Amino acid sequence: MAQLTYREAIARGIAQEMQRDQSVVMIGEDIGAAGGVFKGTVGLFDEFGPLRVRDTPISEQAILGAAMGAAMTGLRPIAEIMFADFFAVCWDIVANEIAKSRYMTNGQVSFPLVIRSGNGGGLRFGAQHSQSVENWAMMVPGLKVVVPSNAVDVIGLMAASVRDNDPVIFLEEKALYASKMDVPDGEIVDELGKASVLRQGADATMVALGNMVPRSMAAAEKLAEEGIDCTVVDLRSLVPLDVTTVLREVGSTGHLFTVEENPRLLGWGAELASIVAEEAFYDLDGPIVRITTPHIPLPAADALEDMAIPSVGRIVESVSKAMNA
Amino acid sequence: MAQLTYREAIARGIAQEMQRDQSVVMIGEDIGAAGGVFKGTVGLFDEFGPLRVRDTPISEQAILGAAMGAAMTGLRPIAEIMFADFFAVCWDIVANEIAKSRYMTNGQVSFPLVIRSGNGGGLRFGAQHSQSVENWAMMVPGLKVVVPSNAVDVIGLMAASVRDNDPVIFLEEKALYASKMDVPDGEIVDELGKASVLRQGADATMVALGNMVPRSMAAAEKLAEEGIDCTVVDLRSLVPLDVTTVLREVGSTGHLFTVEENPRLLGWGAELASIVAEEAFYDLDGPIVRITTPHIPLPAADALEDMAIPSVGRIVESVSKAMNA
Amino acid sequence: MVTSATAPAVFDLEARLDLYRVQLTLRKFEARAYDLFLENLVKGTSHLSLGQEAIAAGVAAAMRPDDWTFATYRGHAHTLARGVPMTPVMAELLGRTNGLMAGKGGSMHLTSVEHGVMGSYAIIGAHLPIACGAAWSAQYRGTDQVAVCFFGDGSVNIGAFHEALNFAAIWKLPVVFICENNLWMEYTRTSEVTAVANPAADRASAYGLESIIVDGNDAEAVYAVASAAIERARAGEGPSMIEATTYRHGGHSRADPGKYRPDSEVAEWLAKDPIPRYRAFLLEVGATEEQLVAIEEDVTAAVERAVDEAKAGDVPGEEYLMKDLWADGGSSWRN
Amino acid sequence: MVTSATAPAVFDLEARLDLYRVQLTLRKFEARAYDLFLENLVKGTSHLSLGQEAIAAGVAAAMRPDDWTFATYRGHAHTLARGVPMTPVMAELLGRTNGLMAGKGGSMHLTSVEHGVMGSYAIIGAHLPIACGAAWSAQYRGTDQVAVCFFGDGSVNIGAFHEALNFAAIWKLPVVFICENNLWMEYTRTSEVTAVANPAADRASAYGLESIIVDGNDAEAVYAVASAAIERARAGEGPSMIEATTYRHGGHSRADPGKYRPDSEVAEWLAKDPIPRYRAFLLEVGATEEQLVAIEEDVTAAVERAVDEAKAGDVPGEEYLMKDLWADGGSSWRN
Ligand SMILES: Cc1ncc(C[n+]2csc(CCOP(=O)(O)OP(=O)(O)O)c2C)c(N)n1
Ligand SMILES: Cc1ncc(C[n+]2csc(CCOP(=O)(O)OP(=O)(O)O)c2C)c(N)n1
Ligand SMILES: [Mg+2]
Ligand SMILES: [Mg+2]
Repeated sequence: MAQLTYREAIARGIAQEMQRDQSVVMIGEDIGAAGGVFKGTVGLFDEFGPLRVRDTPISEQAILGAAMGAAMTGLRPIAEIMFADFFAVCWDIVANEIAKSRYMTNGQVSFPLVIRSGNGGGLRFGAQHSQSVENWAMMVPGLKVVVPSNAVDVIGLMAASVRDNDPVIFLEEKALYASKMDVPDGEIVDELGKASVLRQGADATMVALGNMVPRSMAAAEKLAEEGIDCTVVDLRSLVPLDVTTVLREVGSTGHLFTVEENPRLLGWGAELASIVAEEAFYDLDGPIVRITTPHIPLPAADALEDMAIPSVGRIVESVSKAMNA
Repeated sequence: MAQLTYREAIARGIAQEMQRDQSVVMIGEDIGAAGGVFKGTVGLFDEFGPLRVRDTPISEQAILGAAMGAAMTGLRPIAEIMFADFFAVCWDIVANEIAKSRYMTNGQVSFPLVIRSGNGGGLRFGAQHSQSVENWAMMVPGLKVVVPSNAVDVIGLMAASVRDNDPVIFLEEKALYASKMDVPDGEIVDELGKASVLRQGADATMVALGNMVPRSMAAAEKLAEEGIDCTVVDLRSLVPLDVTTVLREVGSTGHLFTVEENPRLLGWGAELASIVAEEAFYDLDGPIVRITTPHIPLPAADALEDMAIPSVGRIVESVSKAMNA
Repeated sequence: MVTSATAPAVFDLEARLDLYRVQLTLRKFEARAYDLFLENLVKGTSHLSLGQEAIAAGVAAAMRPDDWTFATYRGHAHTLARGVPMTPVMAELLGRTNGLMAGKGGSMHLTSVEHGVMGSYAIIGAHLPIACGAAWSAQYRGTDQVAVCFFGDGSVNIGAFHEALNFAAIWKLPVVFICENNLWMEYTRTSEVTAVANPAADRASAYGLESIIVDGNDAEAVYAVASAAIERARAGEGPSMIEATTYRHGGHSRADPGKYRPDSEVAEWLAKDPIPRYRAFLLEVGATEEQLVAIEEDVTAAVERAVDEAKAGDVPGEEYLMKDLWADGGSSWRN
Repeated sequence: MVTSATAPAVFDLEARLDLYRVQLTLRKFEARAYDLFLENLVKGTSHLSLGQEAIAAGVAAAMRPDDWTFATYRGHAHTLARGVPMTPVMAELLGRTNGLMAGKGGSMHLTSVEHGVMGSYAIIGAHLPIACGAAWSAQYRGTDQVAVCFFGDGSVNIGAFHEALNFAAIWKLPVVFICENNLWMEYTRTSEVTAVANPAADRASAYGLESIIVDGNDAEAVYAVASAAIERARAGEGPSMIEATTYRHGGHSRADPGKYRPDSEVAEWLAKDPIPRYRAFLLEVGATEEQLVAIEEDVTAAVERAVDEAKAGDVPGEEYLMKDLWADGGSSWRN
């Protein structure tokens, strides 16, 4: 058992898989000797050498194109897109090529690859380095989407992603890199498509993802003081989506709140709301409420960024208002 | 009054605006003498000349970068991205640059530009030339999103888009290019953010967009024969979104069906469902049902493509099943 | 470097007759496919290589069976030249279950992994970096396979081209890029929108590569430069880019009669048609008229057989729609 | 073409003292900003141009007030050099309402349309095509304005670079591209991932452009090549690309101590620091020690004033959050 940061867990999770399987290789900008701009790959270059941990030019289309071509010819690449915002410069490779080629070829090719990226706000980096793009990826058929909220999940979900034979967009929450937790020794392997119920309550169900998970947990503690007892579900992956757990937990409380960092329109919570409004409509005791960043780009100033992203205070307020309506 | 195709309406709408305003210029691949690959720009090169209707290399980032730079320095460009799927190769310019720069600069710059693109399936072009990407654009704060469903709307909404001082993603439904209707003579100018109620019914409200509008109307006719009387709303633009009309129409029937061509996860109907499930929850008499393309890339074969995209038959079946449940 | 049509003959007569047969197969297959479009049996779009066959045939002849091809939407020729049988290709155009991809990909996405045909890509430029990835895999695994990537002259102005070329060069990847310069994009002449005269060759130096132009209507000349490039790649000496000059006889795609091109230009290039030209050359170097006629009859019959077999395929049902999005064979996004 | 530090002097002493003042302002402003980061008053990230000031200063001196600048995330210097006052820039770094963009953009997105500073862009390569757009607008409207676009050596391998250069060349746009070659990307040496030795200059020919390299630590040499390029652009002769060699004294960004660089390399470049070098040159060409000290004291005082004024600004409230997404001043997505 050791205390690890979320950041350190990235490298540990990758190392675990690279030790096991020679076909796992890494590619990205500054991931080698420098250990990555978020220090997520520290030590891997020393352990696995320059042929397995390769620095690239600033050429995101080449990075992901290379990962795709390698995945279809026997490797299991882990590619890094430094900031999730940069998916926009290589979105064709992600959305049109990697996501579609298995289906188009009637299953002739597979894409066992992982694309890691620093996701989300909170670091005052401004609108082009702070986006939460989990919804960009969820929207495209053919991509799996994983967003861990803690160090243990980072390792287990990384292992599951690397071992998966489909392309996985693995979003690392920048705001959580420094968060710490106790991590068991030995191999950790998790499963994609399983949500975690982190807290069980009688009154309302909050569903959260990534950086919004600890905030939702903190909000649940405060709400408990107000007498509102909440379930908190950590979705962990958007595709596959653990609809079973969500429907069960909403069914048991009758109230759904989604807590989303992405801007409002077509955040993942919209999909969840539509599923629940169709499949669990008669279980609902009140409106579905989505707590999101407003539909704006993220501002740089700390004061403004803090207002934009759902805070513990805003979550408490929204839930409390709706439950007392 | 003349009968015009949807395709011809594009050129007429653009011509109307170019005659009025010298700062309106066009840029795109094969839009000049060739009149566009979908023949949407036929005649404009002859009327306005090579300086106002300019062919480009196959460089979508350059096309939209140029449109952006021109818009911030006094022009009102209309750029074409030939197939909407190709937004993926220039998504950075759309989502990170054009959409965000006004907000980031605290309003110092404006982007009066229109990006037209051939959207959607039905032409058996396969997964990389058939996508409905209205949800890609809706998701990004800072973009307006317009999808006309008939020739008159094409002209009026094109005028409104060109005159708007914000960036508009103007999606032309490929499957509708050949559709015809009577179009009044003279200037036509419409308004963004106003849905049309095309049919008023007592039992259920269908909300549709673009190519799904005529199919929903046809389905409503059939459903009427079964005794289910439907309202059909043509959304016309996703941003701004005419929430008022949707809430009113759902309120009056108690049932919402969305009819979407985009693949299931995070189609625009999800957002609508979440709005209604929050703001009109107590008006609902039953589950919200989304009728969408399954969450798959579009197959090329005609038989498969026809199964994938919501058909009149499938719409009828889904509505009828839910209303009789 | 410009190699001429009189590059050293490395072929014996048998190999030459094979090369003729391949070119003719591409020609007759596509001509027949075009008929089927006109009969509205082939839906959607398609892009023919009529007039450009010498490139696909010459390059394929220079490849090892375990090498990889990455093609564009204009990929019928490149697919067939690697030895993919005609029936599944034709059936794919018809959207039948006996198609290469059971109709799910269509004309623009022909793929046959079994034959090293690693896909046809319909977004300009995308497959250049993907080909780099396959080459990287060969390099890492030490298999000495080579990736060959075809693209058009109009594709040299898209960002992915640039990223891929630099990437291939710095990693010394075993990849050969082949620009089929047919002078035109869709309806616009490439020279009108390209800052250099030779779209690929004049940019090779920007990636530290040699400038190579070849007569793309001469299959043997193409073979010669492609072999040299492939062998360099196989030997670990890195990528090459070849510009092969040619012309498409028809329009850009099914819908296009190609009328924007001056008649004189079309006539000039029809006169350089690689197939009659190679036929004449074969007679010069010892082939008999009978041998050639036999091949021609054979190919015609084979194409007809393929059409019949393709037409006999089933129309895919719903079970095809929802399969093979994921490696588990299914397409479910929920548990 | 390589111009040396001894390019023809086109400056009188007064202009030279101005050029010194500008460079010193950039230097002292950023040094002071760095202190404020250390005090945790500046949040987020920031990228300094310490050591690279001669380029921003030299180019700005060659521009007309109505010309346009397009900068990167490393854009403090380029913004200030155009005459934007220090207070709003510093206040932007502090996230205050008196900031250039009221704190909404931050260090990486400095924009002052009033001064022709048309934005700073934080995604590598994106602003090159955007600068083309401004140049197109000038060309179409016949205003003879010129767009100047700065970028780094590591940015030459991204697709947008390539698309923009070709596009500018074929349309003969009045745009000048300036590559600030400081040898490094973030933590990786550009030469390790670039197929040519001179990242910009060795690719100019791929766009039909002349290869131009200048000593980027010599403001007057930079001025000379930039003037020539800007005048060419203004005269309708099309784009240019200039590679200006320089070095950043510190790390890539706030968080980076820059330790991956060999000490000897850093020392070598510190010895070529453009500012002491220009100071020595000024004394040689007739400036007095008193004149220089007066400027230095002035600049120091001005920077302190700017810091004080910036700190006096308000922290933005919610009314800033929801404004100016749209041209109507609001941010509503619904009616
Ligand atoms: C990114 C992108 N932009 C535009 C297109 C549309 N398009 C398809 S083929 C083509 C012309 C390509 O010309 P070239 O590269 O010379 O190849 P050719 O068709 O002549 O073989 C264009 C513009 C596309 N498929 N992808
Ligand atoms: C598309 C994209 N990829 C990666 C980054 C991250 N990044 C920011 S600056 C930088 C290095 C840029 O190097 P260079 O172009 O030489 O400019 P310099 O920072 O040296 O001025 C990188 C990789 C980015 N901002 N955008
Ligand atoms: Mg061509
Ligand atoms: Mg640099």
